[in-house]
Amino acid sequence: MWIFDWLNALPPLWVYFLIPLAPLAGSLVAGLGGWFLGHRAHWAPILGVTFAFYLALFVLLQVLHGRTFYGNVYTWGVFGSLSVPIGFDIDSLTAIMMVVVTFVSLCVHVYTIGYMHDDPGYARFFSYISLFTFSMLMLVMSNNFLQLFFGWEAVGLVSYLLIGFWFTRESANQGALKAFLVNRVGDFGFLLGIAAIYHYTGSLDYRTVFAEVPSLVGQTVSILPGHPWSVLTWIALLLFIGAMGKSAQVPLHVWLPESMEGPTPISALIHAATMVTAGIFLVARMSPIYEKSATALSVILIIGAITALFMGLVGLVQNDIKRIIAYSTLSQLGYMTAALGASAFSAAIFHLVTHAFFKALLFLAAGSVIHAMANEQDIRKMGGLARSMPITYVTFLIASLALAGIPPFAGFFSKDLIIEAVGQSHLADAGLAHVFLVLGALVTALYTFRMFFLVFHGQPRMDEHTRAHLHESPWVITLPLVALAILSVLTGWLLMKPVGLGGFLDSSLRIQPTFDTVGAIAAHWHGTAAFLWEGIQAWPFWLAVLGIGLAALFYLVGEGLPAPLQRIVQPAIWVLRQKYGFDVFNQIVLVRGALLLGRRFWHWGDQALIDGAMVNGSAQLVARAAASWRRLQTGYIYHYAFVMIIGFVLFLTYFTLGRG
Amino acid sequence: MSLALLHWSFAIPEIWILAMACVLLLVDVFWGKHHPDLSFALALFSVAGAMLLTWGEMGRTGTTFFGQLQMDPFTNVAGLFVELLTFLTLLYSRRYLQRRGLYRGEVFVLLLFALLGALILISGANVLVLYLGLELLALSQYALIAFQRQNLRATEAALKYFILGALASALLLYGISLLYGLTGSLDLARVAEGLINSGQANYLLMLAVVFLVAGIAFKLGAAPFHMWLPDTYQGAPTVVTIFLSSVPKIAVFGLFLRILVEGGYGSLEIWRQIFVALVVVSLLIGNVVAIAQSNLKRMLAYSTVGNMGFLALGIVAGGQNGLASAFFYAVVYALMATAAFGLILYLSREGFEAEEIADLRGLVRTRPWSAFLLLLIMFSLAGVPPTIGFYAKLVVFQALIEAHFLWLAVFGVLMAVVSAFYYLRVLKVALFDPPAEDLRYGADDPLAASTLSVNSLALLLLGIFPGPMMAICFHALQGVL
Amino acid sequence: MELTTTILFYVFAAILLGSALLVITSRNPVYSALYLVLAFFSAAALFLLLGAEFLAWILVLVYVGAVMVLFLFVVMMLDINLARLKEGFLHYLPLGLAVALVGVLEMVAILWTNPLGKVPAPSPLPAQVDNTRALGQLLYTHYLYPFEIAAVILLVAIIAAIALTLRRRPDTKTQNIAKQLDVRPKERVRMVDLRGPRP
Amino acid sequence: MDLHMGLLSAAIWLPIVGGFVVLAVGDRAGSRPARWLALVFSLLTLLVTIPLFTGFDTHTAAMQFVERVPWIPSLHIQYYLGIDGISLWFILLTSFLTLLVVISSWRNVQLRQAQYLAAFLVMDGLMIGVFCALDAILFYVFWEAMLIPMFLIIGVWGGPRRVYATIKFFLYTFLGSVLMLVAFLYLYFHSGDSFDLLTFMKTPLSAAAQIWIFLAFLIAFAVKIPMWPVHTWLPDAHVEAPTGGSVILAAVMLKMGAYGFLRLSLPITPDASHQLAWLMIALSLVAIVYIALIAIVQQDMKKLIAYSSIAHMGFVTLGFFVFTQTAIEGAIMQMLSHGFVSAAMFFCVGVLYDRMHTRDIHAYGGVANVMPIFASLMMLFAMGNVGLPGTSGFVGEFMVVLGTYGPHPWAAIIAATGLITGAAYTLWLFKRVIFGGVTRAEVAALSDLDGREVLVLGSLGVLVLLMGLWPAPFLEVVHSSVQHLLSQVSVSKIPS
Amino acid sequence: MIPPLLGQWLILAALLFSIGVVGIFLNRKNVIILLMAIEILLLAVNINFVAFSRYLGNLDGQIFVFFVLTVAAAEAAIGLAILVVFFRNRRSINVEDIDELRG
Repeated sequence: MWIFDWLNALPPLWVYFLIPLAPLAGSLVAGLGGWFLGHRAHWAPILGVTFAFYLALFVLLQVLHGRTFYGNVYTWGVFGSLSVPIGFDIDSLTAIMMVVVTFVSLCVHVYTIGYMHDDPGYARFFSYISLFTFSMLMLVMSNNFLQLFFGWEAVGLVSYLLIGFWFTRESANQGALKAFLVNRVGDFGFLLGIAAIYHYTGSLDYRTVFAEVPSLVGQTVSILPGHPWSVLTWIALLLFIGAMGKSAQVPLHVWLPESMEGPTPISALIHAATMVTAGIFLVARMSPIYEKSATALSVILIIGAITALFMGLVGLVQNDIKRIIAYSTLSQLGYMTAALGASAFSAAIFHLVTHAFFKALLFLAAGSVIHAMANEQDIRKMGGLARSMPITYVTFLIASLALAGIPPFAGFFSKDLIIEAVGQSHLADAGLAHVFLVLGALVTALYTFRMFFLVFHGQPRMDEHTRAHLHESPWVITLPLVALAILSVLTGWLLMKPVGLGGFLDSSLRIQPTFDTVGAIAAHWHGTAAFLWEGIQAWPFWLAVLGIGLAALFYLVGEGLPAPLQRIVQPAIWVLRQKYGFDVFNQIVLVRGALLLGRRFWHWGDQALIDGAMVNGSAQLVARAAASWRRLQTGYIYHYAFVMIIGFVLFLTYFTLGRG
Repeated sequence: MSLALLHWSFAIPEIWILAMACVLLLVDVFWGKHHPDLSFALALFSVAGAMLLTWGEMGRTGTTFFGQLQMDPFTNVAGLFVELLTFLTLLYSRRYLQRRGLYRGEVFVLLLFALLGALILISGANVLVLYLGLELLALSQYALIAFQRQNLRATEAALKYFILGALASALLLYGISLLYGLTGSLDLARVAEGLINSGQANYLLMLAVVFLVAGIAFKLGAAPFHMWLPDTYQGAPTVVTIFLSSVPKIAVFGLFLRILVEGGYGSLEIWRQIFVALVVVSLLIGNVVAIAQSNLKRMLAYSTVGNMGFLALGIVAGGQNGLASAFFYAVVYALMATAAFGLILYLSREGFEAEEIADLRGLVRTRPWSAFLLLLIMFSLAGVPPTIGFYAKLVVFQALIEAHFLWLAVFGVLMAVVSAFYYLRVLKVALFDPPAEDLRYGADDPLAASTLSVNSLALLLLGIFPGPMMAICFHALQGVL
Repeated sequence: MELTTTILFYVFAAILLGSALLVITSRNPVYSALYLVLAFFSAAALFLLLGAEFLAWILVLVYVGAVMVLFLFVVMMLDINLARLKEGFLHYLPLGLAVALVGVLEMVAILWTNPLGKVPAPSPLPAQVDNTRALGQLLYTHYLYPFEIAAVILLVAIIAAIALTLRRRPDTKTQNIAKQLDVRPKERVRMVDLRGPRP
Repeated sequence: MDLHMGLLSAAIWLPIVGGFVVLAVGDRAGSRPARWLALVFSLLTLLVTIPLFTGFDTHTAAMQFVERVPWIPSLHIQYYLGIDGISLWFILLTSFLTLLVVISSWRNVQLRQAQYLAAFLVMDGLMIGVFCALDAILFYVFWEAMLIPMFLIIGVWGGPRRVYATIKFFLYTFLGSVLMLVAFLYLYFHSGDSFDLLTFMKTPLSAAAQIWIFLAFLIAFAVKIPMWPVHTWLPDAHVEAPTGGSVILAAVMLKMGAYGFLRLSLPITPDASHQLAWLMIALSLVAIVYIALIAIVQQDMKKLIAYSSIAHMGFVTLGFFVFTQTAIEGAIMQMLSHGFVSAAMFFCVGVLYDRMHTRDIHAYGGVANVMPIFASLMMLFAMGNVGLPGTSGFVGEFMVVLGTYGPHPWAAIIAATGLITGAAYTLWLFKRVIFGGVTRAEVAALSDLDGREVLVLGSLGVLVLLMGLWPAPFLEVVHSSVQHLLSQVSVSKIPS
Repeated sequence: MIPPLLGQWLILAALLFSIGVVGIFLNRKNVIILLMAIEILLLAVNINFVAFSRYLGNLDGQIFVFFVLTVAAAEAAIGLAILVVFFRNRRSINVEDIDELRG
């Protein structure tokens, strides 16, 4: 295309280098110059991200033309025989991630102008989200584990900073801390995984590592004596722990709902569209490793399925609009993970892309609602907003439909593909997972439309003042909504074939023929329309419709219905409200346990035993000896003489008896 | 017979001291009352002259007075140090004595006689000479301690020291008598021969050695023969304590060297075992009990006991290096003790002896320079580099390990750590505590001040360049074995 | 002859030990001093048995004559409180005696079993030189140096004893002749102008 | 002659002489002259040490800039200096941090400032001396002499329990080091009457002797590092020390122990090192887990950071005793990074303490509202402490875990929990102090950093980032030396 | 009856010496008696010397005794002087009253 022509003149490395650097520059300008720029602080970040998006598109085109790249920028460090570079691996997977990231980021940047307009941390916010974009790009573009880990942690850091953006709020700080710590648990596994990879392959470079993988098949490691595990399973699981943390899979999911304490734009960008999908990206990127371990795949599959269903269920009982979306995100991430487990990497990436658009849309639309409601987030206090906020209403509806998997919206294609791929899987637990995922479709539709109806339909339940000020959001907010809505409609159609079925991604993935579920589907491929037709006839679709219907029944038509129903299933609701007790468990066992242990170690170990008994104890022993020996010195000459003589006689005795 | 007399020049320092003491006595009788400074100057002159004379004798070896006085490197080096330390004592003493009405010629005469006794001890080649030297030194000391005669503590200290000292002399003397009985001679060279000829150490020799070591240990102040030491150090006028803690240590080391090494090396295995016990007890008692003290002089006295333990470590190590290290330790300790007691003396005035540790409260605010010197002294005593105190311990431990007394070395270093505690406590009071309102230090004697400064700074400078002094001390012990 | 020597040895030895014991156990220091005199006499006798005539006489002259008189002098001079005696003496006695006993037994055992201890006959004395002369010859030649030192020790003792004990009491009346001779008329005679102020 | 001859001596003696000059100038005419003199001397020292880096030959493991003259001939003690890749960074670190300390105490120390600065200058020289001494006694002299200024710094300028803290510090470290002296003396006789460290390294030693020597060294270095269970002096010392004291203590003095392991324990007793590696690894892991848990529950900022230092040093010792190049280099990087990060953290606490005069975490909260620049800088250092990639803290931990995994997977697993606990205590601290609303009037009255503080913290911040983003130049220097070290450790010294 | 062996002389001296020592550490009465006990100690040593001198056949021992006597006299003089000075301060020469310095 003509707008990219001039780029062809640049060395490719420059182009790639510029992609992360552009948002970084924007971030630095906004961050360091924030005090000076004030409300003009958004220009630099937006320019940076726009440029990055533009370049990402260029790279995508290049990749479509088969021009991939693999190379290093500079040497980060050399230890031992290992040289760790900073470099880029540009292929189809990377390219599509780059485009998604930069595009959603751009939308959020624009949206933020309106959303955060009155916030004193305006410049700081822009600095953070640009920094996030930079980090995320570093993550996806990496060609080695170290850089991957760098990006991985950097996005975590920015996530931490943004969740705690309103740092005067206790809950925000708490959420930020929790997010960071839970992610650290994931990183713990990730780091060990990297260490294991380094140990077994002697390298951190993707290509070298992947080339070594076949030679590792059959090797075992005895982490517990007597229980040899396959090295690859071990590595794969360690890495997956990292993915679980970042992509919020059970049981490391607890941080994501609390991350909603951050401003809404970042909920859209980080906690829905991009960062949380890093785990999905990771596993897809590591497909050469995962494909060698059926055990690891099974674990992934079942964890994904559990997350998909059970987190969706929790969404049913939430009343905070953002939390509902957050639980839906968890659930959708579960779908993606399950797809990974079923070796349907392409399906997972496909869902990742569509989800990025419609979930970002959903969040941003929710943000628009919250904005209009003067920061009220409780859906029980909303209602009937459709009239005052038409654009938001429509875009929210589109997003909801996409989420619920109603054709022809984007979510339908990707989700259906996943469910079908899992159905095709021959892994041990694939049957159960399939059931979970299918049921998940019902749940998804139910909570989505419960929220939708409560917010936009029915009687307004907000107070008068708020109601009087209801208004549609300014164009900087609606514009991204519209853009994302268009994509939420179109991407399913457009990407189903190339991405969903893997044609485009094949070069980035390695799939064992025996696990190739998507391949099986592709074998019966009769075009997107046919897929659509089949989808309408299948269970998931009807369950989704049923879900919408139930939601309409409970919250639109018969508003008295839910209450008696709730009484019937009271225990179940209690369990859901408690979120299965993860938080309680963490709080009591892990947090309090650690604090208790720490105090015990401190008071008993350090203070009583080491300091008290050993250090001060020996000092006191000496002091006591000093005090009592001092009394020997009575001042009386005869005692002095006596001591001398005793000493003398002792020597004498020693020699007469000892040597006699 | 008269040929031997020709070498009387070996005794020039001793003769000079004796002559000058008599001159001083006469001068004091005639002009002492109105010109006490004259006596003081004369005393300084005498000691300085003795130092020059000793310096002039450097490198000469031989015997005189029918082999009863010997000149060897040790005689010269130890003599020089003893004279130097006496000189320092004199420099410290002036204002202190003036204030207490003790600024009289007799004090200086007695000091000179004590010095003479020390010199005789160092150079004696005959047990009789050694005994007389020891008594000369001891009697002068008794008198010096009691010289502040209105002071109950001083007289009590003198009395205790006297009685116990006499007991110790008697023990030593008994040992000497047995030694004489065993070898039939009082000359050290012949004693040594006799012991070697008597072959394996027998019980009588063992008995003799126990008596001898007990006497020597008493004079050194090694536990359990140390009981007099804290009381005496505390009670004696500070200027006398300076002398007590410095000169006799070197002189008694000389006594040890002459009797047990030159004379009784055949009994090495016996006295080494006794010294091991002395070391252990001294290190324990000295260093531990010092912790409980609140009186600085008394604490330093206990620290002396501990330090004698360290010194005895070198003796236990034995051999050329061990003895040399013990000698080095004695010299270094004498320098440190001189400085430590010198500081107390410097800060005292009439009616205020500055001898309680609490008297040093906040010294750094009122007297920063003194506090700095105190810092050097205490760290040197604790054996922390870069002060000379560290090297003293270093050489001792080195000799000890060379002689394969590893466990004793480990015990020694642990005790060094214990000792650091009470030295630090002094520093704590002086440096970290707020000054008390009511404290008024004397600290107005420029002579003592400069002496103290030189003395204390020497601890640091010698610590940075310990080579020469170490070489001298090691040279002194050459050829002793 | 030898029999006499032996008998005398035992007799004097017994007196010596007995009087020594009495020295340290007497209640009154004057008695102690006198017992000490007795002990010295017995020791002198023993010295004579060993042929050390000079030392025997010295012992009597110097000790009994001078030192013991000094002791008695001091004992008399100082006001001694005889009331506080033997308090806690018995309490302390057993341990002390036990230690002493152990020491004595060991020493005796060593001395008795030692080969040197069995030397029966003293070597013959040189017949022509008497003890005092022999000692004198040694003292002024070979032992010249110790002799000088001993002189110094005595000097120290003199100086010390005088310096320590001599005190000028303010309440005693003494003449200072030098001061009297040094006197100037001005110090004694004051000229007073008795004429009144001029009118 | 070599142009660089005498550089090391200059680096040692310049600050010491400077210290005494400052002491002599004193406070009588106000502290201004003393302050400027101290600045000039510390700056000069830094300038003197820079040629060490620029003139350093990274391709050899041999000692460079060697100076060697007899010092105490009768004991064969030499004034023998030289550096290799292992010591180079610490010399630079020392001189750099001393400069920062001088700058940072420009106004904050009211009491006897000249003496304060003098103590730091003297300390500077002595610490550099430790890092370049190649004679055992010289090493020991510098090692011990260091205690004196630190004793004074804590004792005179410290907090309310300073006396207890400083005496504890002194005795603890003194106790540790005297046994090292015994080991030196033992080695002296086994190496043919020499105190030359390089000779020690070549001296054959029996297995038992090695074990004993190793243990003697261990006590000395374990106390200094400090390792569990001889660490309890550190929290006390840190809490009571003035800011500069804490900085130097954490950033440089703790490194001495670790440096001792590299310079002495490993090469001199390779067989014992291997034999007792399990012990070292176990102690390191205890430090990482146990100490980190203790750090979490601290209420005193300095105490928390002090405990975190111990936990971080656990990574260092762990790295040494797995005997892989990656781990050892990682440990060195960790030492260096900890030098920056802990120094910065203590400076940060110092900034707060100067304003509020309390270190109690509860007394703060919402500092970010009033001190945004400070908050962002401290965030950077907190992240460094957490070991976030892109900061220096990451490099060492990452390399240590990587290097440990191969030989001891379980150790790596346990060590990696440090990732979680480290984040927990650091960020919880951060949250309670920096974040939140302003609830106290004292906090509301805080003023943000002044220029000097920005200079100090900013320069450290740059280093933290630089090392995190591009550690290659830092690593390059140590390669040859670590390789050489490993080759020494891998060869048995037990005479056959 | 056989003439006294050297050992008998030595044992006599040893016993005398022990009496002196016991006198010092068992005496709680009068300091003067301590001084006398010291004289006993020296006397015991003298007996040793003289006996050795006689049985070894050389006069060095007797010379030594001569000097010991000299020293003992000097000692007695100084000791008594100190005692007098002490008495003037304390108004007592009771051994148990000499306890100002202790600990």
